Amino acid sequence: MSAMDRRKVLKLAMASAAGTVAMPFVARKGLAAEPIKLGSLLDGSGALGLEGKRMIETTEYAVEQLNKAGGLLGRPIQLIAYDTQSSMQLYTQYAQQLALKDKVDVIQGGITSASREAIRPIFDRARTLYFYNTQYEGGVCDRNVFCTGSTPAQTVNHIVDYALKTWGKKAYIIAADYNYGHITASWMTKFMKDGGGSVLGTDFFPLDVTNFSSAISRIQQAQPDLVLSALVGANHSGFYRQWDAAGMKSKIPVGSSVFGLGDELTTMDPSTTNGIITCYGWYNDLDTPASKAFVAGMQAKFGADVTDLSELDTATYEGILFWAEAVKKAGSIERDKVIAALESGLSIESPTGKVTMDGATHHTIRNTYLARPKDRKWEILATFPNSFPADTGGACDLIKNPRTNKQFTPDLKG
Amino acid sequence: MDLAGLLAFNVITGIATLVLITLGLGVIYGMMRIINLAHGEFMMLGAYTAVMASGAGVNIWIAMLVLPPLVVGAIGLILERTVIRFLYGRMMDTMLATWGISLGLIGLITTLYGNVVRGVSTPVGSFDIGRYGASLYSLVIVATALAALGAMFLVLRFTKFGLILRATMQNPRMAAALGVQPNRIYMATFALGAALAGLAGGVLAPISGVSPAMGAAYIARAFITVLGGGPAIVTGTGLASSLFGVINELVSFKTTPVIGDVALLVAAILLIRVLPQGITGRYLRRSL
Amino acid sequence: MTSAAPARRLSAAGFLATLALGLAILFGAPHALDTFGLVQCTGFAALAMFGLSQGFVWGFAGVMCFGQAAFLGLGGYAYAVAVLNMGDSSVPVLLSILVPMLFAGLLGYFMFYGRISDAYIGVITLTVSVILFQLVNATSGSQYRIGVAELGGFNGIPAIPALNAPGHPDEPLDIEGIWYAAMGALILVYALLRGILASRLGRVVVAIRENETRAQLIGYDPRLYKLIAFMIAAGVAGLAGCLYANWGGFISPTVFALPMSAQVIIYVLVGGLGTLIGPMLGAVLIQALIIAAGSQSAVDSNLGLGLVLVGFVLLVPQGLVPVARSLGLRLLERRPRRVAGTAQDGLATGSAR
Amino acid sequence: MNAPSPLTGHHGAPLRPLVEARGVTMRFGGVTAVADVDFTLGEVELRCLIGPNGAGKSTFFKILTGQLKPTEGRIRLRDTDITGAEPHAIARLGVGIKTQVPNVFNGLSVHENVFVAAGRRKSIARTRRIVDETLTRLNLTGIAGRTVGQLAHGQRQWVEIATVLAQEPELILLDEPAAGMTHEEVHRTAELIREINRTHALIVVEHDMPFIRMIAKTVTVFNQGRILMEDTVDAVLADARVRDVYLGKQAA
Repeated sequence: MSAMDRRKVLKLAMASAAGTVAMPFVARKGLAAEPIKLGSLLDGSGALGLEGKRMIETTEYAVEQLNKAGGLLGRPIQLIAYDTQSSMQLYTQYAQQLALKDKVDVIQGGITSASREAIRPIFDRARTLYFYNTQYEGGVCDRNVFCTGSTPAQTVNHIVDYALKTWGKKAYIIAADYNYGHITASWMTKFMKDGGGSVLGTDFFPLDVTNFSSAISRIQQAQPDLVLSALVGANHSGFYRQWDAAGMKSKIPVGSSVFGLGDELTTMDPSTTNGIITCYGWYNDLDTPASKAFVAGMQAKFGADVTDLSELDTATYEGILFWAEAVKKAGSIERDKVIAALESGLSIESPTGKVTMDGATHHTIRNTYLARPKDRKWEILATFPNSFPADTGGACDLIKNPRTNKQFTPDLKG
Repeated sequence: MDLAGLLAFNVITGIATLVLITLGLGVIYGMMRIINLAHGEFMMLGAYTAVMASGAGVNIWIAMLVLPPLVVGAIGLILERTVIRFLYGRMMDTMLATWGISLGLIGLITTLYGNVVRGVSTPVGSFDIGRYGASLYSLVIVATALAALGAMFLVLRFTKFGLILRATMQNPRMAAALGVQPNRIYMATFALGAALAGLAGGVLAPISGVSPAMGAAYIARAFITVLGGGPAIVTGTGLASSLFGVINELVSFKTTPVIGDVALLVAAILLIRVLPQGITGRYLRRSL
Repeated sequence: MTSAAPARRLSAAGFLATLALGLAILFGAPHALDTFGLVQCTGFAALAMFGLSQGFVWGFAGVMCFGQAAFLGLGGYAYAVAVLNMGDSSVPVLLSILVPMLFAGLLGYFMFYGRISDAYIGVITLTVSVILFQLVNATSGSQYRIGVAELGGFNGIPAIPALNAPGHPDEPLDIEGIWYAAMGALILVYALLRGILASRLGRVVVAIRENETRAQLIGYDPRLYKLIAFMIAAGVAGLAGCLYANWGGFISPTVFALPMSAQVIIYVLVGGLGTLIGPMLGAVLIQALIIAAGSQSAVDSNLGLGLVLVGFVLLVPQGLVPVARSLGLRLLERRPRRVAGTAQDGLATGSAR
Repeated sequence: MNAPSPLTGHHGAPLRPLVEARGVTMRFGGVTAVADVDFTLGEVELRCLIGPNGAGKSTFFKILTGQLKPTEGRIRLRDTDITGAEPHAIARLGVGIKTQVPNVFNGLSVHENVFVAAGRRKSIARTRRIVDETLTRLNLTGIAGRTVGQLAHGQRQWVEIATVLAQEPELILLDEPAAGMTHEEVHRTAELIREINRTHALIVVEHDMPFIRMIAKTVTVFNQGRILMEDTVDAVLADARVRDVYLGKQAA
């Protein structure tokens, strides 16, 4: 029984909707005009609840900012958000509701790659513009979809380079058993091989597995120099606890493409989290003016305990900003005009610095940073300005052939 | 050689975990013939008690070993008095009612504490078998399982309550004729079963993600082990858990935990097909 | 005339009334509801058929199957994999019926010919559905594919091509078309099951539920009849799985999971054991309850479901439809007596179970 | 001491036995319910079994119908060995039984009970004819529509007898058919049994001595799982040992 599904638990069909969060209209400009509808699909609870809750708050914060600045084209923005509770069934159910019933103008959402792949076809058919704002395994090439999250070519490669330089040549990969885990594991293997290293073994775990004793034994048996982890969700956080409990922290170092995106730093004790190498587009403790302003704004609205923001939140924020800029540039909310504006090489100033939308791949060129937890704070080790999403860029060019609708994955044979 | 040591250690821990998961159900189903589909949720309540108590600063050991059995035992008592009591003898309806209770408990905990996964870290460190690290906490699980099994045996075998309990289960009318209050015994037995489930939940909390829906992962495994074990609670649970525990751990190590679980379930179904009354239905029939 | 006549007349009338109601919904819904409402009702129709399958195997054949979701899942996945490979949806629909029936045949033979008692059948079917769930949930690697279709494990299979009129695969049905297919199939299956129950096979299956020993002693092999009933129900659940896959154009391992099996049992218990209309009404009622409970996030919908189940087991064990039917019967009897004005009032004894 | 089984029927012609049991034994754990019983029944013969409670009569019936598999011994129905066969297979060979505790379809109507019994492998028309004949013969037509679960005990006995007859069996086993019946119904049952015996073989288990006297020709006495004696009804009823067995004193 996978935790995700159990999380959805027994309410298979239409579970709780966060309800239509009618934003307070700013009376200043008498924005009585008919509102522009922005749909949001995020997991407010369940295995992805930790990450999802913050992303929902960021979405509300971003829409509030836009409405304070007078909305778009003189019209207020109405946020229609549904809590999908980490359940695939609810993603499809609410995707149809947003597209067919609420008839929203744009959709921001989807956390796991599985949920993205479930709703992407629905929005293609309903011709509703869709922003996927989560770091993921890369490769999605769909004219109707824009991805603001970082991809392996911008992050995982830096983790692997660091590992090869400082830890050793032999790696053991453990990943979540769904499309994100599998494709990220392939990228990890590719980067290890390119860097002259080797992968001793790869294990995949369904999202509801909580007992990793057999996995830890198998890793120890293989005696790797380092472990690369693409485990996802709260149940898998059990691995890091058990890894520490088995005294392995000091013996074999760990690098992860997902660790730290939720509230791991606050809920786990430092002995478990210290030293795990990660690489994201943004960290809570990045000290640039824009980053500090964003954190302060969120804390003002949602309380001072908001200290575990992550790249998922800034990507969500950027998704809405990019859409707003494109609407302003296109002067309309009509889908094809907005897409044209987005493909014209739009750039925005975001908490993570300057971010540019690459027209061909619909992905973002952004700064990425290498960091590791040190006593519940992120210690930034290196910065990689303007990394290009090479993994998607290599094969996908939506300007030349806009009708492609596919996800490219690394071919390991090469 | 170290690897063999580590594997053996994992197998013993696996068996102990299965004993803990199954014992409470063994009492309720084995003795009272009540198919308690809320067994997983009783464990979940035990885990929540442990997490909440340790969160509130209670000593970790009390929070895990003492509070869960008491709290869940009390809840079991209430549920027996309000729902189960009316359904004795109606096997089908008790199955449905306990499934209803299971859904209700999941809903209640989700409403109260939110559908979020919590955890508590293991209170003890690790030790080495050769060059392999292993968690000391597994020893705690093994110790608790042995203690629970032993206590159950002593209670049933040597105490007056144990004797009355066994007599009432076999022939309630005769027990009543001898002045025993059958429904009081039923109440105590159901609460005892619930308490054991709570204990299992509390002890397993640190090594599993604690969430409202964690119970579902245990229900199929617990049931099939009790059926495989047969009517004798202590011996049956012990034997079945050992057999299935070994299969589960070895297959998990060789392949993946998923295939390990599936192997356990398939082995159990085959065993029931060969021994419809379970292991102690056929062998060791006199044992407890 | 003996008091049996009203019972038989009532059930015949019940059958025609249900058919009429079904046809009315079939043609009325597209005009009465917006697209989203229609999509919602297609889901109801699929789950109502799933309720029918449980109502038949548990209510009529007396087989305590606690893992009916296994067949729903097998049907849905068989359809999804087949249609992705073949394009034309006609054969996949057949497969969505035959694959679960085959699986039920194997599982049924293993259980019924294995001297396994009723309670154990409940636990074994529950365990089998958990096994299927765990296996399908772990097939997200790209190597797990059948032909072109990737099983997708936890991610499920997205973008499943919709049903299409037999023969021209390139014109998939639109939302209204899928509604007509789903509701039409539900009415057909209801009539089919009703026919089976009126046939000799159906009477023997029900007789075996009533008293297996007597059925054996008059020459019927209960194991064989239970197996047949088990397979028929699996086929119906498979077709429901196919419609369920068409409803959202998506299917994921959750269709195999425990919640699905739990809900279908609640449909039948609330609706009424030993009736066909009951499970269908139960399905719509419970789904509506889940939606209502789902739209507010104060109370988790499981709490409601749990209370409904416990409540019905304690207070209304035989379910709504039988209660309504016996009320209907009692009214039927009392009415002529008042008209005829005969003296014996207390002798109105005949009432259907 | 086993009485010699009568090899020639009362009609003088050498009869091929309908039922032949040799050395049938049934052990439940330590208890031996039936011990080394040899039993033979001719075609169209009526045999009564009597004996105190727990003497093994019902267990022997359960072995005959396949509900229990004998620990030792063999049973033949004409030239088929039915030892350990499935109950439904034995039923199909033409063995019908009315069990001690009525086994009827409580949820179905009287008509449906008889219809299910009559309908196996026969055309609808023939089945309806059998049902109507049987209901009239046992004058159950009046309550044909009633649900069997709500009938009085005596009526349910009749429904069960009707079900067995509708099966068109060749050997009919009746386990205490007269139990719970009114005096008038007992007479009707005896009359029915004599009428059936014109064409079918019967084995009847009963305690009601007047009832035995009305129908019996040969009587077999069971005691503690063994056959005590087997003789004509007059000889058996006059025998001192039978009286002692019933009064609880152990036989020689």
